[in-house]
Amino acid sequence: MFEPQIMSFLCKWCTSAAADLAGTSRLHYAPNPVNLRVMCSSRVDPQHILYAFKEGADGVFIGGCHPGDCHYVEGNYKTLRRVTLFKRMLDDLGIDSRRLRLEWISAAEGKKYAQVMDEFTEQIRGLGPLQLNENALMKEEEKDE
Amino acid sequence: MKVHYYPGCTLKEKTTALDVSTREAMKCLDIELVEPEGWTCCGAEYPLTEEKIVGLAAPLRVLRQVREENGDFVITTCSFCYAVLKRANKAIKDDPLKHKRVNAYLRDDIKINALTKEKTTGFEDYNGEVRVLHLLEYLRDHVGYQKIRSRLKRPFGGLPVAAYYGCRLLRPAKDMDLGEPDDPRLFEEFLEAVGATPVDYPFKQECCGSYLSVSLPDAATEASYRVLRSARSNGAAAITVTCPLCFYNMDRRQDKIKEAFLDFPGLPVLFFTQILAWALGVEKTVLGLNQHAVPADDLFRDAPAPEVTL
Amino acid sequence: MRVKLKAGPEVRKFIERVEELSGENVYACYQCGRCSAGCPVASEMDVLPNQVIRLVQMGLAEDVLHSKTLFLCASCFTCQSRCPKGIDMARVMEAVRHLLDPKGADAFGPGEIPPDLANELPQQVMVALCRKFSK
Amino acid sequence: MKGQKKTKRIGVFVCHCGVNIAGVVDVEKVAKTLTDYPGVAFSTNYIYVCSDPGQQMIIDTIKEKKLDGIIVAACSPTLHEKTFQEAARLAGLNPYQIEIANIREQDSWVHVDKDKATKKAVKIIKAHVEKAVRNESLEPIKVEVHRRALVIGGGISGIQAALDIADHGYEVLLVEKNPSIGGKMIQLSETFPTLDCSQCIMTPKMVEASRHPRIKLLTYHEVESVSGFVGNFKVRIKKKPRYVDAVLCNLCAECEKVCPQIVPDEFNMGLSFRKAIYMPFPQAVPGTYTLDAEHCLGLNPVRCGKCKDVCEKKAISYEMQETIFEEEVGAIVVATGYDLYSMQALGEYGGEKIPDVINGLEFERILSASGPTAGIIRRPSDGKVPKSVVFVQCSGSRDTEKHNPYCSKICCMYTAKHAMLYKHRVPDGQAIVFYIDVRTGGKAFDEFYQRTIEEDKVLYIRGKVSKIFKDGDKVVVWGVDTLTGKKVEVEADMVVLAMAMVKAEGVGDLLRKLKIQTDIHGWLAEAHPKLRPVESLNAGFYLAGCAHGPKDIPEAVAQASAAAAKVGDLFAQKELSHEPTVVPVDEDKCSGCAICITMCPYQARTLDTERGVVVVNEILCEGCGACAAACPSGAAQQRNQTDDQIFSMVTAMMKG
Repeated sequence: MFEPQIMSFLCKWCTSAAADLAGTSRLHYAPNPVNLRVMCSSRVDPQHILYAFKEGADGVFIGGCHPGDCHYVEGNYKTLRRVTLFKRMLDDLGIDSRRLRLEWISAAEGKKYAQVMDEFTEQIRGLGPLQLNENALMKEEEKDE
Repeated sequence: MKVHYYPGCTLKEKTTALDVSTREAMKCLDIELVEPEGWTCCGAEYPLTEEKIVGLAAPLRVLRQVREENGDFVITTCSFCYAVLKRANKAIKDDPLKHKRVNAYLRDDIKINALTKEKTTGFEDYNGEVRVLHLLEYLRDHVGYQKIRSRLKRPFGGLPVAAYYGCRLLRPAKDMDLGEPDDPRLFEEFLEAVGATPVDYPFKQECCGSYLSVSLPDAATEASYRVLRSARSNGAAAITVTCPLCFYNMDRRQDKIKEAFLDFPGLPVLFFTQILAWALGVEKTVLGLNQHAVPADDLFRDAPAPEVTL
Repeated sequence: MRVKLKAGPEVRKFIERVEELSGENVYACYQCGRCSAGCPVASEMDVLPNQVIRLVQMGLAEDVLHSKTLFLCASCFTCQSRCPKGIDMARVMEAVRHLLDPKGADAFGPGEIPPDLANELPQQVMVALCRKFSK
Repeated sequence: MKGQKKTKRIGVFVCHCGVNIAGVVDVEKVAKTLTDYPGVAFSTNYIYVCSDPGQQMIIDTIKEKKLDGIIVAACSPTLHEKTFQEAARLAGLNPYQIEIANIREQDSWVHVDKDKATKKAVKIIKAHVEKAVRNESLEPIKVEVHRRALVIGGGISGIQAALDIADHGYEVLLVEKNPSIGGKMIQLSETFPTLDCSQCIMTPKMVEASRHPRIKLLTYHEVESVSGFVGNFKVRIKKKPRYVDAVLCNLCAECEKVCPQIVPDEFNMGLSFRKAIYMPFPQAVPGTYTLDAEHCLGLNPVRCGKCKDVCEKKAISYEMQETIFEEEVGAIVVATGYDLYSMQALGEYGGEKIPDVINGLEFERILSASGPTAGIIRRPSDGKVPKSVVFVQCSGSRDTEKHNPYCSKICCMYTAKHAMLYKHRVPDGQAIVFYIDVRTGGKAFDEFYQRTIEEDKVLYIRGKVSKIFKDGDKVVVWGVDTLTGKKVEVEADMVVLAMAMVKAEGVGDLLRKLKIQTDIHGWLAEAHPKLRPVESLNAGFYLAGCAHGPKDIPEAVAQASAAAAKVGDLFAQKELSHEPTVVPVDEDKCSGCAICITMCPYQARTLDTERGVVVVNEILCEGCGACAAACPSGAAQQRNQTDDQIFSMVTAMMKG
């Protein structure tokens, strides 16, 4: 069975804490996502996402605080705007935009976190391994730099 | 100057006083009123459920005809027609689904060429291009009170008059957009412009009973009584209306009000256009005052306004 | 008799239909009663406007469908203009009236207007009344 | 790509946590795998790394193996990050060289497949090694604190905050725009639920504030602007000319007697009149007359000059000028209060045009023994004692459509108090309260409300009033009793509207000058709705009283004291320590596009227009990194979470 690689960027204040809660609650979920803790979901640059795809991620997940709950006032709104825009770009690059997922998961939502991880892993499994058009991606990278 | 004018059914048949006085007054202001070719009834009642789409067809046909005749706007005086036209027009602008469904009805209408009377089918979609203006709004924003004041032949000498808005001009405010529904100013400003003194009274925006005068006459009698009594006890010598139905309930049925409420001494009911026309110099014989059940002749005198006894 | 509150799909469907037809969220109402307080015909009503929306919230379709109130609302929009939640009660009334089938004894058709009165009435009254309350 | 020469010596400590980790993750294998990873100089596993022997092992190993970075692969960093940082510090290692790899909550506890969990642990640890080799040693950012506070607003909240801060031993500037301190509370008659006389409990506080050696009272002053940052604010304050020397004025009142200008009295809500030269109220602090230039005939002896002529103390001078001066403070308490929503907005209730329809504060003045009617309840239109009074709750509140969507919180209680006090003064009168819900959450509040109904026989009617109008000398109220389904009409003599509370007039402008965050209604925004309720999002600003939202007196006082305590926390430190993981700017790369400035919610970034680069005030930066993600040139890099670090962690996680 295809085991997708999933890169997860988690806000320290909410989704990472939810992942901890899932742990203390001993909930079991798919081991595919590997978590990188950031101070705020708004720290995640589209370049990071693109780079993760390039390095072998089949899916990228971003977890942030619910609207109105951001520790830094409105970082999550910035993330939402970036991700919405970036998803359209991903499609243009030949990467199915469903491979990028943004979710609001509060520190109290351990169960939701576990469910979303399972769901996302299955979804990516269904989409199959990412076939990257390296040329398109490289062009994009050059543009960035 | 020519402008489009939609009189509506009632003005054509039963309440010609409103129509005639409007035309006479506009003549004094050098405005020629043109009726849209082949206009029909607006439907009188704006359909309040999302599914009664067909009720929007009649008013929008009228407005589309104005567009076909290169009109930017159409003026009305009847509050019912005004509300239906204005709300239908707003609905088709705001709601893409209604736009689609109504235009599906309207698209295949028969088109009559104004000059050749030749008939063809097929219309461009109507998108709410024509603005719907009440005559009061038109006088304020297009003619200007300045111009009205400069043409006054018989300023009213401060006659205390109550402005009655009723329901349809003001509500729902987000559709009608003629001011704060519980603190409107438009009608009062008009009265000041023709030299009358607007009377402030708390029932200017309350309902007169509307068509309940037919289905539940007692309720309408009481509702109209409250309006009339409030206007009178606050010092009004007359109450002015824009709506033939308000006129019917308060003037034509005033004998019933007096029967039911013995403390009420009566109050003349005028159309705002009668006041305007007379102030602009129109003779009172053409104002349709003979249609009034409550005599109003005395109010139209060249001498100062009569004393009001309360 | 104690009213049994139900929560089945039928009840939900009734509430959903009212919301769909009226375009209003009946659950936005917190029952302040202002619609009834300002209504010019509330004194004639067997069920007050705020009670109409309450009965819809509770899914008591029969009670609201058989109230006289539906045929007393003159759509003056006083309730709408003062509702703190911006609910257009006249639309809720119209939606419920729409769902009433057959329309019942309180409906008002052209036949109910005496001919001599019809001669005198402004056209708009007859058109509006019959559109609104007709069988 | 983006590689860096790995010269650091990193140590890896894999914790078993008993069987919590070791039961699922093959810790020995993990430690062994890491031994060969570039940069790792030492790798081991241990049963409980957080235990004392475990920590000692870390300390010893750091010294012995000359490690300059360590990874502890164990539980969540929220639990033991500080523990291991401290251990590292004892070993002489900078705490910012410590990384915690969470292989318990986010690995062993949530996965059952041992092989996969082990592989995942390796990836997580490798990623942290990548981060650790790129970590800088950092020191907390230090900044000196100016231990002096500014309190804006001289109502009960401002006074309480000022007194508490001063009692902590710090100097306070208390700025009030009006001639006297006292705010809204001094206007109240009696206070719920105990019915203490407001003036009796308020005036001692006012006097105390004026006499406190560490409080500098600046009445008739306004804050013009604030610059700087936490611990180091520069405040420009405008002194408005009072035209009376407060020290010389002996309150003889001769000036007031001769002044020809009559003005509605603000203190009595316009229900009485004062002169252009006046004392706002007898207990005003400071006790001095003030000449209101707006209503004076012209501050000119030629035009009038009567007050100056009669002043024996020669306290009056028409020459006084407005002055602006600057002060330095370390913390600012904002206690700017509230106003009542304008009755004009409620056309259906007469829109302020009916004299006998008044708001709650006006009724407070009518109830007050020192008010315009000397405490006898008389209605404004004709001075008659009203025999029927209607109270309307939620006037302009809880209305999402046209007015204010929120509950103004105190109206239920003060309306009960109003109705009760009315019945005490006019026992044969009728008091009717229209309400939607009655909210009495507070100590002894519900008992008070029940007493109003049971003992004082006030009629509570559940329904919102639709219309209020004048009919002859009566005020007619149209309501409904939703409990019985009856439409009701009351012919009242007077109506009291419990108007919504809104942000204080003119404060919008001040708050803009302070650059302090507000919510959509203009109330001050707290840093966290639960855990930081008295701090602003803007460091160094604290909130007190109704400027933050509707609240009653005890709550306002409690919040003021809490704000003062927070100021005390700040001032207890000689210098401020701030997380150094901020986002500075590499000026060589910065193009001055200013995109990062728009990202920053803390005003930490500004454009140096001369040099065309963005400069960062590291004290204000909270380190969210939103700017770093937006920076197109990579000039904005978060310390110890640079793009380079994130990229290398991603590589390790995806390929490791």
